[in-house]
Amino acid sequence: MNDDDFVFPAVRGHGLPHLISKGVDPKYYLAEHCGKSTGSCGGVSTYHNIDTEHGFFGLAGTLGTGFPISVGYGMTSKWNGKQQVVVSCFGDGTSNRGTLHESFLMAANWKLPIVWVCENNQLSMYVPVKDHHPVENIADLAFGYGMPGEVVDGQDVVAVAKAVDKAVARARAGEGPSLIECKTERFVTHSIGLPDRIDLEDRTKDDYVELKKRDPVVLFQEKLLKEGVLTQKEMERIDQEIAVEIDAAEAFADAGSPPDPSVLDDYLYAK
Amino acid sequence: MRLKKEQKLTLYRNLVRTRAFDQLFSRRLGLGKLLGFWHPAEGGEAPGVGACSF
Amino acid sequence: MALEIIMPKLAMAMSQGTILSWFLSQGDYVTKGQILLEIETEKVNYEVEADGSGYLHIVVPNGETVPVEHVIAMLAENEEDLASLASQITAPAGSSSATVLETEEVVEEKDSALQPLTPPKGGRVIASPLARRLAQQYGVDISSLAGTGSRGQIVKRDVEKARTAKPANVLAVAAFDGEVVNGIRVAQTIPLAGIRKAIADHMQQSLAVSAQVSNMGEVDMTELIRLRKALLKQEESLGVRVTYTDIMVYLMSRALRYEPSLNASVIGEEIKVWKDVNVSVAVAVQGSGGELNLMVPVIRNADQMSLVEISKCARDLILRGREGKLTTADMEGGTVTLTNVGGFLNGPLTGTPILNQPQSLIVGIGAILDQPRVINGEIMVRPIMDFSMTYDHRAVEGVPVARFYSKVRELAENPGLLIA
Amino acid sequence: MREIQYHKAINEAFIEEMERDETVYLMGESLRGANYPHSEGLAKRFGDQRVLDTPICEAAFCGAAVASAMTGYRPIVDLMFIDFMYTAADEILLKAPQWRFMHGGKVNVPVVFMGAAGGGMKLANEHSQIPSSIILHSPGIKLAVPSTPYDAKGLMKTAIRDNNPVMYFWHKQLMAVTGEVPEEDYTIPFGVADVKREGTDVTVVAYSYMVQLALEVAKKLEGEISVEVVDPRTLEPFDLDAVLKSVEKTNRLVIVDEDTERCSFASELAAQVVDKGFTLLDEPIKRVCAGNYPIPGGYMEQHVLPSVEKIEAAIRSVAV
Repeated sequence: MNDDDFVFPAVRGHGLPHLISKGVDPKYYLAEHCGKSTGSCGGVSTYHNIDTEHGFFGLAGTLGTGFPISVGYGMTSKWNGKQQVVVSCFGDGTSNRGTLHESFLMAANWKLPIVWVCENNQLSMYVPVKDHHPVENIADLAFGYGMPGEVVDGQDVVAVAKAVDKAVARARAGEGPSLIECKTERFVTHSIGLPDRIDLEDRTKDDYVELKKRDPVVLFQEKLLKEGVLTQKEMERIDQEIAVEIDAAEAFADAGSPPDPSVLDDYLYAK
Repeated sequence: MRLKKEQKLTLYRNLVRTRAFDQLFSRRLGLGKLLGFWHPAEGGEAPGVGACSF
Repeated sequence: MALEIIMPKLAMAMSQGTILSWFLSQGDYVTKGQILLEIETEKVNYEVEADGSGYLHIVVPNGETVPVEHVIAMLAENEEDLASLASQITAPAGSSSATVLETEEVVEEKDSALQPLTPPKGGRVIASPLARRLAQQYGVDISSLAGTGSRGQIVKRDVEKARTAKPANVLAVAAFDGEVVNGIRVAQTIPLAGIRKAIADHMQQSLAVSAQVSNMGEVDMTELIRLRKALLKQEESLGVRVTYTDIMVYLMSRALRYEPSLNASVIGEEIKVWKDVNVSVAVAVQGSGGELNLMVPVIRNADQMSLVEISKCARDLILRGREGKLTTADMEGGTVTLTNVGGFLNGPLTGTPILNQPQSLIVGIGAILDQPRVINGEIMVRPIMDFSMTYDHRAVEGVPVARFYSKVRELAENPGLLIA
Repeated sequence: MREIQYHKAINEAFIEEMERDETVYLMGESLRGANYPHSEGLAKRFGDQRVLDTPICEAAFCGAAVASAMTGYRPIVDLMFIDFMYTAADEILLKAPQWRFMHGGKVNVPVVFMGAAGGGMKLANEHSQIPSSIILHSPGIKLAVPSTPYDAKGLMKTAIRDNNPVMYFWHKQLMAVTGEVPEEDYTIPFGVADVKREGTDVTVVAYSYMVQLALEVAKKLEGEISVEVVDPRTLEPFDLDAVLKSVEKTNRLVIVDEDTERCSFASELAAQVVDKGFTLLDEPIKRVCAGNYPIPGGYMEQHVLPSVEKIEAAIRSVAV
């Protein structure tokens, strides 16, 4: 994807996987989440985030906000000749929203360059996917709107990358939207401080052992080590690099202070 | 689409950075050093990283 | 200097308030606008805000009831002031500085003499916000108006009507179109006629015909204050509230027995020493145009009257004086005069009262004020009242006046002698 | 000066602004076929990309408009009947007004939402509302409420040029009303009231179609009660000074608001005047609003909506 391609992230990790990969610096989001004026939204939002240079025009806490917004991004990229593509990601829970259907309809109807990516971790808070979706694959929705739909292994980052790359090319060629469903997992509780429960039962240690067998980071690490793409030393260097970045991000966030209340008037209306 | 070595390392770095930052936010919320809620991505990073790395 | 926080006077009728609960504690730093405490009055609970910042020194704790304007807390500028405040043995409320002791009574008399009719008892005055603002602006008393608004409320036109009926004494802000005399704007013109003229002539004439000499003295009122307090307790049975003017009329009438020569007048070529002791009491009365006029009704044969009789007679005369119902008979036959300007004072003031012709003696009494005095070699705080006298040296000698003055002091300091 | 109809004035505003700025476009249901005359001829003149007929997906196309506005375009979303805005409440009341604020002012959302508002045509509850209070209760979106062709054109041009979300109510009863509209380009600034009729006894604040009713009553009471009619033209931003200036003269205020009375704009204005203009008042402030009912159809509507009789009664009650 290019810098100016649009992305609307899924809610888990508040979009960190998508935004870090798209080049957005996470330290500003840490500062924002700490209420500091140095935060990406000036410290007035607790959890919103924005970086227009990287095609990221913000996210919202209302699940399903991304569908209509992505239609808007698609309309813009269809008109302004920059051939931007929109990657719009959402979880299996969010796919329940009515706005999905209205947006899939408009996108397909107007052949908008949107790649809908459903990250199906099979859990909507405590509700297993079989209790909130009638069929096995959410990707089947695609056929109703005349767009290609595909299921991929969401724990295999390469498989996802390849599928999305194909869909992006399709969209950029003006052939309209596609839907990719990634079967993935949620290793921890829905929200820090809540029990990690499925329906009525809390997940047990054994459940975690089973889950961790398909840890995407470990799977990919072993694969790259086996292929010789990655060496132990390279791995440690990367980890060390990241540790430094984490400390710098924390220092940046902690150094900031809350904004001056006068910003509320600056931000409410544009001149 | 054949991934070149450099692209694979990019995917790997993004995966590990995501995991590290996601755990940082989780840890800080537990310590009361983060406002609001935190919905961890742990275990589900690959779709986002895969979709937005290239 | 610490900032005083007082018991606010919230409603007209509020005389005291109870401290419900302090929201802060001794020594807390308070910022302007912060809510300090909640008080309870007859009608309402009310939160009192700090109108300044500083360190809180609580004077009146929770649960206590104190009169309005009573100091309930202080805001010290800094910790040292706070410490000094806290260490001071808080003197009984209101007696530490040289405050005007007991003048409430004197003031009260002034009240009765001058206060305009208090608003009619009964319900609140219902007026629109606009009417209230204009009434205040024009100086119109809305409590006497009838409302013609949709809900019976007093409205703008009611105030405007009341305003035009009364001569407009609103200060003209724009160019002054009124009268200007030798460059000075005239506020009001009062003809030197009628009662005003009579008083003016009398004063001038008095100085012209008599040899007036004035002496300034004072009386220690400690005993008389105690006496009066006792009499006030008996107000029901006595049927009247005795004032200091009444007591001084009584005292003067008794003192004159010892110095009858003062009770005299020069008539033509003769000095008439009067048998009757008729005390004229000077009363300031509000005229129709708002000006103050001097009326001097007479208490006849005060020396034969008891204190209560004098008091009742004085009340009657003053009331009728205020209502303009004094007859000429009420005003005639005075042999000596007493004038009391104490009620208008908040400090010592001696003066040279002008004789009330053809009388030869006039006594002027002032405010009763705490003053330091040497008593048996020791400095004591004593309630002192100014006592000025003017006499007509044509008819009266200085020595008898001095003896009269000493007798008045002696009787004042030992009221018991009055009944001995 | 020429006289044109209210909806034609809106149509002219679209043409002028779409000529002036090619990022301006119209989106809504049945705009090309022109369900309403104000979108007539636009498709033929400006082509497919600037007059879009959408599926019946208000949430989607209102949300899309927010994103489109953030990324370089200036959409005008025609909801047809403003009553349908509830199907896109999240997008219209939360997302559009709050996106800029919640993202630190880093992006603007120049979008105009519009729709037919107001009753009086026996169309019942879902085609007769004028939900001004709900819009006013969502800080971050402005609200224009024109009562004449001249105001309709001037306010629509300003709305399109404004870099913030604007809600624009046009009243069904005013569609065919004619009025003077100059040929040359003009705009009307938001937040500037217009005294539609001078008077000295009672101030009547009214907006949209209610201005016409207020003027009718004022004319009827001429010679008996001198009524001043103040038309705020926009409710956010609101020209409170103009109201206070008028009340300072008359000392009496009647507010006519076709929205439901409870928590209405009229109630908000009354509170503001009592706070800021307390000592100007000789009489209680009267509100003439729609009763606290759904707007009925059939012949029952007149019992709920404001009427000239109710306005006259309110004026008389304070002009005692």
